[in-house]
Amino acid sequence: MNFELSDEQRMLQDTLRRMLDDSGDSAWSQLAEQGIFAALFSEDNGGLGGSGFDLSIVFEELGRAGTTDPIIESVLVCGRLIASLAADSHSELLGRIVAGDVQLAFAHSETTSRYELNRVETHADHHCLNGVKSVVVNANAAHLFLVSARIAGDVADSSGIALYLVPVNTPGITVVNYELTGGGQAADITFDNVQLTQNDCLSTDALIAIDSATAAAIVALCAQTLGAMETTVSMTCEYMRTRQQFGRPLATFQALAHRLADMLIEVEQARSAVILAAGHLDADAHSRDLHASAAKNLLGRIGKLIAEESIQMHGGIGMTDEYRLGHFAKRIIMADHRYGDVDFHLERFIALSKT
Amino acid sequence: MNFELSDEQRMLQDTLRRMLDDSGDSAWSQLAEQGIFAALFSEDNGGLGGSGFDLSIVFEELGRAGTTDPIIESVLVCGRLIASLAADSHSELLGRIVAGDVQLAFAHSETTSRYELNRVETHADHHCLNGVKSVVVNANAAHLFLVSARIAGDVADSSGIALYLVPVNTPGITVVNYELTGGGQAADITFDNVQLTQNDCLSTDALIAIDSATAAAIVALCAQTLGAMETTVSMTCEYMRTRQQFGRPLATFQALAHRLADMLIEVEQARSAVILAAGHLDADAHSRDLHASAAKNLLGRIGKLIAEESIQMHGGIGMTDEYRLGHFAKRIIMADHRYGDVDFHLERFIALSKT
Amino acid sequence: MELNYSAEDIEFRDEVRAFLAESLQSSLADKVALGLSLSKTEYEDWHARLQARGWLAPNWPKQFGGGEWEAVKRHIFDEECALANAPRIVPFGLAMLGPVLHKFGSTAQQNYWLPRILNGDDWWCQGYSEPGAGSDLVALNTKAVRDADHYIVNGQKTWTTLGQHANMIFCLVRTDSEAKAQEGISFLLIDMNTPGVEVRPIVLIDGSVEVNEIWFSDVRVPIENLVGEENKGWTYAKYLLTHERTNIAGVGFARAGLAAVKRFASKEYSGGKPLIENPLFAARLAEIEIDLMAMATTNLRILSNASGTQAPSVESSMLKVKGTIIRQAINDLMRRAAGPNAVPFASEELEHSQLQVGPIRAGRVSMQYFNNRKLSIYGGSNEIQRQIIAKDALGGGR
Amino acid sequence: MELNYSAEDIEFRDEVRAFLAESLQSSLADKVALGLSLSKTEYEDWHARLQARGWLAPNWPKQFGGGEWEAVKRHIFDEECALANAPRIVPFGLAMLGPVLHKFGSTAQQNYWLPRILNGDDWWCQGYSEPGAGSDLVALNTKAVRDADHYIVNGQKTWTTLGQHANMIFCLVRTDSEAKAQEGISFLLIDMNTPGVEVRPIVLIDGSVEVNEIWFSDVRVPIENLVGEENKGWTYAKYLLTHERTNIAGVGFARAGLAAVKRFASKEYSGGKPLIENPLFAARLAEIEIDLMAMATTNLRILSNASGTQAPSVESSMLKVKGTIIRQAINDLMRRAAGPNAVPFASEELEHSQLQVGPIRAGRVSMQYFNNRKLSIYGGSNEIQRQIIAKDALGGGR
Repeated sequence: MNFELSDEQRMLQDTLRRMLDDSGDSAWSQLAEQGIFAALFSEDNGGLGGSGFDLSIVFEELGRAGTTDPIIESVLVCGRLIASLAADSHSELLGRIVAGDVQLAFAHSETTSRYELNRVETHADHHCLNGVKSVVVNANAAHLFLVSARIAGDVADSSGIALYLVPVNTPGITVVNYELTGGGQAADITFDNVQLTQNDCLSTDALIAIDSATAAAIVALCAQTLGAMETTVSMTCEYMRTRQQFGRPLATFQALAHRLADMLIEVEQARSAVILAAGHLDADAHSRDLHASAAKNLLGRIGKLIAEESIQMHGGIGMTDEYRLGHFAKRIIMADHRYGDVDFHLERFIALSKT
Repeated sequence: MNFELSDEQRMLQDTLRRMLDDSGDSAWSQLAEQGIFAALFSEDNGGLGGSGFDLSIVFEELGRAGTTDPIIESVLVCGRLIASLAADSHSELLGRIVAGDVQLAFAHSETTSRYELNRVETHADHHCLNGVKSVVVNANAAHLFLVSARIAGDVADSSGIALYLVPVNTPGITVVNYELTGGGQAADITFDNVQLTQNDCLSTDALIAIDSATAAAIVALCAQTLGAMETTVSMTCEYMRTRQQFGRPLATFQALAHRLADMLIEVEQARSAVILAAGHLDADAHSRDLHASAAKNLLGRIGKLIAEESIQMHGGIGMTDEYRLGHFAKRIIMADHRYGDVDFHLERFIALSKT
Repeated sequence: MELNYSAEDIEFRDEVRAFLAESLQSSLADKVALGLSLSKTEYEDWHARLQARGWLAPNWPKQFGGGEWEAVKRHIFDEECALANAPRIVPFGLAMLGPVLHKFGSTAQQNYWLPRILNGDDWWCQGYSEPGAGSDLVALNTKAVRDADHYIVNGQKTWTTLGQHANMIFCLVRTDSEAKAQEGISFLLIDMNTPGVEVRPIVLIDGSVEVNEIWFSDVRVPIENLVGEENKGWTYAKYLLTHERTNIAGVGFARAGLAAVKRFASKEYSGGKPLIENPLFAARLAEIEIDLMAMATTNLRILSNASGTQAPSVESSMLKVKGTIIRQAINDLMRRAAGPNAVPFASEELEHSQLQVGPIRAGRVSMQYFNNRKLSIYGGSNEIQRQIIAKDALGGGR
Repeated sequence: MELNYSAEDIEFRDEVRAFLAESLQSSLADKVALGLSLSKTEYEDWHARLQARGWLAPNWPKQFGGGEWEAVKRHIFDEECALANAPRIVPFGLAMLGPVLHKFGSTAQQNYWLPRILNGDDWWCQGYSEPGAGSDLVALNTKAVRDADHYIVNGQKTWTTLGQHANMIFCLVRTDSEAKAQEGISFLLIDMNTPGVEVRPIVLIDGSVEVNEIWFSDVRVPIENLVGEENKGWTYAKYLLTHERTNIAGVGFARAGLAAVKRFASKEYSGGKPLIENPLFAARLAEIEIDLMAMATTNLRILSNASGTQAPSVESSMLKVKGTIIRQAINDLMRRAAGPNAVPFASEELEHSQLQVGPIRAGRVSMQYFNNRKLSIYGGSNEIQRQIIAKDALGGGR
């Protein structure tokens, strides 16, 4: 048993922390230039890492710095899907994703699918695509959409979900962009008789690959949220040390100090959950998903505590758009709404615990 | 709208508070002598009150004083069952119950029935009783058992539950007595071919009456728990004012003071829930049960907070048998295990909210 | 005890309902329900409708054009308005300054300012908080120095709600810097069109602009705009703070919010079933509903015991804490209910557009969640309220 | 990073399991699982078995007959013992006094007392707390006055766990009343058979007798029983308190408790289905399980970073708070699981009887729930721990 980072991992962490120290909300080009995306993929897939811990290191730092780039959706999820599904013909595309030269968007979720990965109404008959995808992150910047569509079975069946790789300017596609709470953009995308070919089809049964890529996304998002919580808590400590009320620093108010202690304890709990999920990312699907659900549930619960308490301890200033704290709080809370929330993952954890 | 007690009710409250001030754990004989039990029954049934508020006044005072007499089980529940089920022939018995001259025990729950009133395995064939009843409160002091037995239907059917009135020394009855946590006694009772007659049978379909008597028991138990919480919180305030730690009173430690504030807020919430349940005791069954479940759920949640926080603020002394606080804490927690706990009543509230 | 409304109460409630059905446009109610910002005109128009019905100033004494309603009647009115998603009555003139002028204003001030409030001639805002003061309201640095028949005001106020619409502000200013913290404060009425007054909006994390900073640079205020005595302003301020808390529990808002959650969760599906049937969601909802039932009764108990309009301090502190906890829990439940559709930033532009996209389905639930974090901060933070409650129970303890 | 045990660790774990399977009587394990009191003999016998295997003093230096185990090995041992429901190792001699004597004892003291601890010749108890002191350990009034080659001790100690079995007590006593609170304290070893020592049991609300009051009236203690220097006792006491916290997270106890809840809730029926399938119950259980998974990892992270046996203060404070919250939540869940069968007072007599009644089914779940309220009170209350954590993060703040 060993909780130390390897030398390479420590170097990755240091590099990122220094690099992100003075980046603004966006670090995409810096990350791409420095080849950081390679840490998210195994050597087989043109990367230099790809383990759960590589992911957690990268995304914890992104979260600490408050980066809002959609790296999870565009690089990690789409890259992993292509790596696991596409024939060799697409290895060049994967290389360009890892290099940051091409951007993708994963058009999977729909207005009524909520958090269920298997619920797909958009359908493809003879490669003709019809349907609406919702909250597709990074659609505005993407060159290609990776679109899921049902080719067989009922709306919630596990099998019969195909994946298509679709250039964004293909006729029949309408995109409505909007901003996301906490940063970034997404879109609702309508596919109206979009005619594709066999060549565009990456898979005719993609759910297992989607599950696996989503597990990686959960590890990444949890790590990113952990990073955001670290920043939030350290801002709160700093504020309590300096802010005077009734003639003395907030730090001297015991009721606040004890609540801060609970926050600090919970952040360590969150860190442990991220480590467990990262360490089981390459385990069998059952163990992987059990630990991913545990982490996502716990991070959702702790995130609510940290976001709400940090704002409360700051008072009004914590609610202003000008101050960084509120933006971190928004990202922490919004993370609960992606890839399954507290309740969704508690139920999945219960179901997985039975088997 | 009016939250004032009537003059009679205020007098009842004052009388009880004075009477119980120097009674020990048991006040049965005093209560009987002073005719207090009459407040639990309507004039039709030989009483002088019987409204939900009459009940809540009496049991709040009993709870404040820490009385452990099984008045809910012996007098209130059994008395109400007899009042609602028995023919005129039993009005003399009811009179003796109200006068405190005879004691009963309601032998209804079984080891596997949990909180479900309809789950009865004990059965009576041709008035011959077989089965085991569990945690029958006041069996040790009772002259008569009021026994539920299935005469038709499956184990969890609503209909087919009969009620028998059985002298405790009837052949075939074995009683194993034990103490209850928080005070009082109960027993497991085995009925082995206990032969009864048609005369002993109060009802052949008693569940509606049992539901109704249980609603009254819930109002009473919630009020009693409210009273116990009042005592607990006021002991905690007093302790915080006087107990010195690190050279100053506990009251000056802000972290504790704020937690006390939350306790005080919740006791007011509990009081409101008791008022609502008491005020709807004579409403239609749906409204009665909705408010009873709301109160029982809320009192269970608040009781846990009050019991645990009071002990914590007292420290070690709060855990000693010699000091009164722990006994109140036990009664508050144990109330959650009677007539349905927090989860049982939350589920019932949800079910009732749908209709 | 009698938990039900009297026949008279029910008659009044029906009157209010009838009035709302007739006078409240459904498009306006929809905006309120979605948590969209209302325009100045929309507020003013709603005030005018209430004034025409004689219901704009229920708490004011009759001599000043008010209704002198008892607490339960006021509660019925507030609750019905909230359930119907009526715009809130902007409180600064009606609920805050009004009572101060009734009690401490000169006859001239009463005769001039009070009718203007009822007629909507002035939009008032509140100049209490200052940067750096936070919960410690007494720590104020805005100075007013006497210069013949004027005060010269310099300083800065903040968190001034809807200050962007206001033409008048009532301010706490320091008129004696030598005096102890609570002394040396005066209560001034300042015309915001005076040279030297500058309003700067504060954008909140939900994107809303409802609070402002207000800067005063050598602003000349005529001495007849001093309310009561110089250096006695803290007395008037405390009186006002008590009045600010009359509808502090927010029962009506909570009920309206819970009803919205139920409607939404009946239509939203999770795992092929309505979300409202999901056991974990149903349990969260039921717990809050049970809390709210009790809190509404606590509120009525306290209101029916309170004499007149002044709410007792400890009880209103309890209502403030529990009321905000419940309302924030409802906002939290609503954002959960919306699931992934809570993430899009539902800008007002997007709301007003006719696009049928994710954000429209979920509405502004995340915005409302973040915006209502303010409930436990402003109007005396929940920590301040806990302090008041504990002190009452423990005596002199801090 | 490597989350799994090494091959060596697993081999050791299997050794421990084999030992427990062979040496731990199932009747004894059942008593531990039910939370019944063990007799003095049962503890002594278990100690002897461990000593025979060389596992009684894993943390002690080898020179004194210990194992000098690294933290992870110790954790494996503790966890396996807990999961098997082995009796706990009575800590007073082994985990508390031992380390103090190793570091501060004279050679004579080490040679005499340490082997007696390992051999079970003495049963030690701890004389720290005094009535009125509570969390403020320094506030102690027991006095020791030098009289030639003895100290004369007068005063009272309380909360002395298992003091009824002890023949020796290590005590903090005040040897200089003029000095500041933390100075003037000495660390004395007292033979409880000395005239003037009186032990009075304290009955707790669960009916258990595990703590005691100890009274000293003119008790004569030879000066060779002073550990270290006179008036330096607080230094040794603090050192001891750190060691008291090595297994502070109680992961093994929590895992054993959770397993018991699962077993029970699989057999208990609610509404015709196993309780464990009830969505609300399952949700409560799963949340605690997730908390525990994380806490166990936090524990291992901290242990594997800690050098040697000394736990770092802030981290162990975090483990204390979270560990007790989780264990108390498990006790709470267990009492809920038992439903109405949790109400009977399961006296030890009833447990030992063969009666198949309600109480036997549920065991002593309520007793354990109430008894374990102590977890957040003793060994430095959770409030004291929060103070330590906050101070570390905030600097000088109170």
